[in-house]
Amino acid sequence: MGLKRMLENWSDFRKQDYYEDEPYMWGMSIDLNKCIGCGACVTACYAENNLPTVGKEHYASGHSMHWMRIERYWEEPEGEADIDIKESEYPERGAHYIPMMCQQCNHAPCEPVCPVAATYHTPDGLNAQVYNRCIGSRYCGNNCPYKVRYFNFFDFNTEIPHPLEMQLNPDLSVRSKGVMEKCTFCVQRIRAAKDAAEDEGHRDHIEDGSFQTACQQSCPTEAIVFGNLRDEASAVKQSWEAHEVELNRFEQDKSEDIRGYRVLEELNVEPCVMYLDRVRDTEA
Amino acid sequence: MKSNKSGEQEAWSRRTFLKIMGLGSAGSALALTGCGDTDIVNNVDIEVRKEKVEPNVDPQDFVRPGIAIYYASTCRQCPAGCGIHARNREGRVLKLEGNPASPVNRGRLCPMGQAGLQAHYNPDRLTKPMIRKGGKLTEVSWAEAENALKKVLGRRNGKLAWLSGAVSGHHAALIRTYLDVAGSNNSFVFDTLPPAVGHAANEAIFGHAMPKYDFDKAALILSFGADFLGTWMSPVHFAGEYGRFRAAPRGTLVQIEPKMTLTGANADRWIAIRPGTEGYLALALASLLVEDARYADRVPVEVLDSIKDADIEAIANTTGVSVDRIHRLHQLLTQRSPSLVLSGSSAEGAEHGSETANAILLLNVMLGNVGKTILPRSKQPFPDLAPKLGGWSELRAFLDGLNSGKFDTAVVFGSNPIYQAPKSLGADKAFAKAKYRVSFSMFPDETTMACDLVLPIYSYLEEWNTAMPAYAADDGQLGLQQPVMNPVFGSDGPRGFGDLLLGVLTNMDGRFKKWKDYESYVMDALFTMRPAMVKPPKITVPGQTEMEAFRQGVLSTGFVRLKTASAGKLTAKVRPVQLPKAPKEDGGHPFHLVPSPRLGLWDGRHANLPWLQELPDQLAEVVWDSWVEIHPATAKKLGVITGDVVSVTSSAGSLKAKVVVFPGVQRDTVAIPLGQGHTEYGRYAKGIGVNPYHILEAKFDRQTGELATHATRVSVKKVADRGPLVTLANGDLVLESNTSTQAGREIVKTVSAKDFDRTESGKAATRPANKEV
Amino acid sequence: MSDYKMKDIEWAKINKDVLESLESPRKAFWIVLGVCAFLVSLGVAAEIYQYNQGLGVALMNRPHFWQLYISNFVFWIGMSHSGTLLSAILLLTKADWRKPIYRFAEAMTLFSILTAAIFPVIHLGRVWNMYWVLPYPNERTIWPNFRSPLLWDAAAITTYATSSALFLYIGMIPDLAICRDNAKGWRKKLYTALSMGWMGRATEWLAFRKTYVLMACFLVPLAVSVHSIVASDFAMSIMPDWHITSFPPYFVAGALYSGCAAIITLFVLLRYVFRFEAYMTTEIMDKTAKLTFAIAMVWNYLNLSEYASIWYSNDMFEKEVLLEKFFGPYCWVVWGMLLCATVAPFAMAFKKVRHSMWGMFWLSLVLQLGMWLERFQIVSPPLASNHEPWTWAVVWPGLVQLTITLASFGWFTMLFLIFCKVFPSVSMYEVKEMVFHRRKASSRTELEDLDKVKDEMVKLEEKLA
Amino acid sequence: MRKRIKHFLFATYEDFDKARDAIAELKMLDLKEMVVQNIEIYSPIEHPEVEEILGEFHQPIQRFTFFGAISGAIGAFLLVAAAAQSMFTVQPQGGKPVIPLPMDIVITYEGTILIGVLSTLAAFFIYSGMPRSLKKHYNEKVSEDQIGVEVQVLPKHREKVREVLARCNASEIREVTL
Repeated sequence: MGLKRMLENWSDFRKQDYYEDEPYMWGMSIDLNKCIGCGACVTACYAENNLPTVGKEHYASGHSMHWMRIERYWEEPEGEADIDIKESEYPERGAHYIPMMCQQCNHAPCEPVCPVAATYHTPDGLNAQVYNRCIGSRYCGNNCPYKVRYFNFFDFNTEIPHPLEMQLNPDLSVRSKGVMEKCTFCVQRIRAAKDAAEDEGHRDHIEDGSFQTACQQSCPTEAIVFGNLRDEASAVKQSWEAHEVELNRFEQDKSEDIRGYRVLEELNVEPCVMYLDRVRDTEA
Repeated sequence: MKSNKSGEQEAWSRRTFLKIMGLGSAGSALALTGCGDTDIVNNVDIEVRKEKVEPNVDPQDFVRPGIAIYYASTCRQCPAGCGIHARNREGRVLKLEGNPASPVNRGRLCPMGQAGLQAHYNPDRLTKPMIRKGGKLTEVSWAEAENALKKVLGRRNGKLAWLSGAVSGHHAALIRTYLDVAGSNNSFVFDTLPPAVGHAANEAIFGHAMPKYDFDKAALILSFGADFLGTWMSPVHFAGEYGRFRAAPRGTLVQIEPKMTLTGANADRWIAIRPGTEGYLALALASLLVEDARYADRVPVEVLDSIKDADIEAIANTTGVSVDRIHRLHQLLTQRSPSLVLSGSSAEGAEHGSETANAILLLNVMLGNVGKTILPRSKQPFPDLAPKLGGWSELRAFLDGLNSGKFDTAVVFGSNPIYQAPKSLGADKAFAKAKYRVSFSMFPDETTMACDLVLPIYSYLEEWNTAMPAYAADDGQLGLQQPVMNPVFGSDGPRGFGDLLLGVLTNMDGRFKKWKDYESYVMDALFTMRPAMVKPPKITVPGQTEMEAFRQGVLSTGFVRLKTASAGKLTAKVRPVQLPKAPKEDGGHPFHLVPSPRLGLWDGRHANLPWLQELPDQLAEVVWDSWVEIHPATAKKLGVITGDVVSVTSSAGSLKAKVVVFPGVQRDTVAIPLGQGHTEYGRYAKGIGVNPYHILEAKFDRQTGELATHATRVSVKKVADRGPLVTLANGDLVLESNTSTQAGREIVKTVSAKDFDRTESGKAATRPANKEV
Repeated sequence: MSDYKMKDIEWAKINKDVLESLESPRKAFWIVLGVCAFLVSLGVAAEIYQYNQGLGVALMNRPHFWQLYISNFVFWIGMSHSGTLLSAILLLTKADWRKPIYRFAEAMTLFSILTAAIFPVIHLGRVWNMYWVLPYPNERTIWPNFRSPLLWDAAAITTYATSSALFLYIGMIPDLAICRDNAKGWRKKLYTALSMGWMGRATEWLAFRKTYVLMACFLVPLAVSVHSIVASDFAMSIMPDWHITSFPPYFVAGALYSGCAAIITLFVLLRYVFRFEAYMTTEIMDKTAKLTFAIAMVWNYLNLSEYASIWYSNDMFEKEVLLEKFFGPYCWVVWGMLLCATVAPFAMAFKKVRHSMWGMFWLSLVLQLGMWLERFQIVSPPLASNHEPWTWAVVWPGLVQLTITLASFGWFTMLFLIFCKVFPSVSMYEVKEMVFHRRKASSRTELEDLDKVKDEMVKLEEKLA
Repeated sequence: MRKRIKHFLFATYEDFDKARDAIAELKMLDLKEMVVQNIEIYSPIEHPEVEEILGEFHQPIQRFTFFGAISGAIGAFLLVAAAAQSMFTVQPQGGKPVIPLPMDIVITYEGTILIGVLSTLAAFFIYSGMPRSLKKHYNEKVSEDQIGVEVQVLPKHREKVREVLARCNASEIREVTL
């Protein structure tokens, strides 16, 4: 039976992008011109996704569980057309903030290395993590170039003091020790939206903006745009197009001053999160 | 009230009644009707740690298993008063989201707002009333506590002093009503962060404490320490404004402050300045500007006289900002118009804070920003409901009263002076002098634990209320609060502050029986207010009473808009700049101390929320701790590296914390974040870090009497070698270099604003078009 | 040369000597065994603690998802290589000096695999679900993911462990028969069962020889594949300084290197503890040392060429890690490795060193330390400075990891000593063969010089085969 | 069926040459009188020359090895390829094809070796006649340093064969009837 299926669908199973014809491919666009690094998205993610707080000790040993982090760099990148910044003793151009979470790579390096296939690619382009299947080999964590996979080094969720546990979101599970977890693009919200769309009779189309991820929803400057990259009308698709970033490339064919880029794109992992350059007024 | 002594049945005069409801001096005619009693709160019992399977066939009201219901309410985590939608499932509130209809936050919510859930579900919440017996606070029954409450507060007492945190809406009205009934006029409001000095300066110049700012129109924002993205008045609102300000054509932000704030981190140009000298820089700019007649014409002569011919070089020396930079700033101000000049807490936190604010705001007048980016306010229809943000001067009055024996009973609600106030103010000693101390509090904070009667109260997610935003995006907005779930700790647990106070009032005056609880009081008031509202809800479903329809309408919106008279033209009244001579250096205490608040722990009130403790500081990236920020050059001179423990000593005290070598702080300045150093306040806050306010010297702004928060001088000495410092970037590689270099990775790329404006003008796609749920 | 006296040993004496080793070792045996047992119990306690608390107590973190458990795994797998691989290669090339030492070398292989196999178990976050990596049919048709190098590891190690255990066992059957014939009590029963009725019949011998050679043919490529697959755990990843093309041969060379060093260590240890002076001669040590030296040079070449190619490629990420390795916080590990594994083996260029038993013992320990450090520097420094500068962190292994590492050495030595106590650690029948052939050769060509004897033997053996 | 009674003579020699002589003589005897039914040599070490003495042994172990290895390869490849697509739903990963050939090579390789080794081992047991129990007349000296020669004879030839064996300096001769 398995053999028959294999032989019948051989060419299908041998092709690289198996989900080419699916109606959904979730993607994001984050405008670093607007991101102020406040951390609203981070806290929203804690609230939405049942992330445990680990406390000072565990945080110190690097066991924190924030799926989303805001990185803050000081250094001005090289080749910046800028003035008198080098000799200044202060970071006069402010900080460099970038929210970093799972980039939902289409060619995710974390996926093929899992010994039990606990992480795989869903038809709507998500890099899914099946908590129940995970045995905690942590290979995926090593192989993630963005280091956005978070491992439950302890049973954090059993230690939540009453009544804080009443806040836990029943739409998704809490994770036990020994399990890898990561940003899901709020898959529970995606599923709910899909179900709703299906109830309304359009299986292949969710109206753009009919739901948001928790981080996008809380972002005070609306720096985060999320949606379906296969939907030509979606804001995220338009943003990708406007900034000339194509999904299946490892080097974009565009001029440098068009702002779209993907972090570590050259590794050819095809991340689904596009960032827009931070902007500074060089005349100020 | 005082005139009505003739018995229960006697009706209040209409005027008095409106006053009680917080609707005094309302211009419009209001009709009085009874109140409805539709219970919109779901009635699900929450059995602790037990799963309850709900049959889908017969669900309880407003509960459909598996389906989330959203209740509109108002966030009370800071005075900004954002509208929220609380997501409720099976009787538990799970998530707070911004209310898209609210003009304050437009559907967005900051970390503190998100973390409101953890205040609500906090394991350290007080659940039982406590009475001090034999020197120790002991848990007692509600009956006993209510008796005690009746005894203490249920009588007329002119020596009663009431201290509350920033209040607005019907809490403010009810407190005022109570104090009227109790015959006390000792009402004080103290909140740490609202910029009282700035408000006073605004009031003086623009005629309103908080005129409306139009960021979108501004081509340039020059901010003297106004951390509008972080801790200034209404962070979510201003961040939203900032987002629009940054869209092409992109506005430019220049931030001038001694310690980089979140706003500074996002500035196009961040300029470090010695604390307390911002006024001189403003003066220098003004003096350069008035060389041009266009700007000089906008101010009266006596003001001109006070500013012209400033010595730019001397000012450059004083401020630490180079002459070149001052000229560049001047150029920028002349090139980009309209602009917006803001003054914030680091500029105002000096002994000459008011003068500084005056000098800064004067720039707006000169640049012609008034009426363009600074817009007038219309008159508030119900001043009793207006936000009262208070300040240090009120706290000082409260403490003075206690010290002098003028007050014998102290009531504290929503404020924590023993933690907040500098040791030099002697808050704990003054507080100890009161004969009897009562606290309405959710948490065992420092002040509460020093009281004799402690009454645990509802969280803002359990209680009915109204609130007015500290910075109103639209005039006349009144946020509504409703319980978004049944009380977490059940009927034996905490009680509503409004209910408790109304109970006391009912005992004092039988006519208050009219309202069986605070809910009916609030609803009655709102219903009464109906004619003053913009488009009050109408009956939509046949069979509905008007009250029901109204109630449903306003509660599902989460706020109401009151009719306001259209705002008049804004005319600025400028005063001459009178800055004192530049201060001398202090050899013994060579450094300026900046106590820096941040979006997260705020002034320390959120230190007990683990989400916020674990949210890294936006700049230093430290979690769960206090630290001292020192500039790299200074650190080199002092021989300290990140992680070393230093003692920071002022004339008022000393504290120890670990060093973070931090480039975003002025060289002669050390900054210590606010928020930690609690000695009480539950498991997540107690014993962590230090509170820099505790070592502030008792210096005050000369005009307003506000505490000069940035005027303290300190010395810094290394006391111990490097220990681990917990940061988001948890590694030694990062700490040792402390640059957090991108190592050539181009993780954050940057383009110039010129390129941005060229490539992105008119690109619709950059604007998200999200429809709200 | 002492070696050529070996022909004078009576066969009966061989039996007696070896069988005696099963009965009366030196006191040192019991002391070492006791220490090992203690270490193992410490390790068990550490693991129980880790199991109950969660992996966090091992102080790994993000980005250091892997640390000592994996480097130990690589170390022990590496150590396993020399035994079977050398035994098989030397068998196929008919180097008869292999005969007195191959048995314990193969045992070493088996036990280092058994030690190595513990580490993936300890390393897993949810050990209790470990069986999910097995491809067993189930009603949900959920299979393991064969794309993962970890699965290749599992397959390779299963094959390797099975094959080397069988290789060891098959080669031991004639000796088990000898034991059976001389034993009493429980040992008699054990050996009777294990020798399966071996009587030394011609049928058995011929089938035995054929099987043994065929298995050796499989084992050589298998051993090479196993360690190159372990190398793919790293080489197949995307991490800078893991993703290196030369890793598979580099790992194989390193494996042989540390394995040879381990053979030398155990050689001296057994020689002393079981009084095998007559069999484990200086001459054999000399040859083993020369072989080790040669392999050390291969490893060095591959190691240095890896550095060179990274430098030459000028890849930003990899170069960064390389510099960080040499000058970053982990630099003493790398320099220590270079000292122990690159510089120290040159001591073996001296005959004096090669012929000093205890000298070689300590040297071999130094080499092994070097190789252990090598495994640590493969795993940790690249994680410390990965693609994402924001996550750069230096983490040193915690107490739990160190205890379990120490326990693994105890566990290995304990298993090995117990094996030597129960099974003949020198192959009696093969030593007899060696004695037989040498005696025959020397009786024929009494007057010829030693080189000719050797040539003769080679020819003879070729003819025999 | 009536059990056939077998008679054996079991002689031990001090070295292989003596045993070889004894067998040569037995063979001479055999040619003339047809007395020897079966000869088996027992030795403590391997003597590859026995095939010259006793004739070729039919032991095609390598065939087992070959076919074992082939089936191992096919089996492993099928397992991997089938497992990749027989998840309850196909699980593409990392942008790679569902059945990625390069990765299967490794598993196929290991499968080849594993099954190859196991079938070789099975062949060993088949052709060596093991496992079995010890013969009654097995002399433990054989495992030490003696060479044993086992001859199956008809009872009537017993004495003659015994004489031959003894003539070649047998250190001990045992007679066994089964």
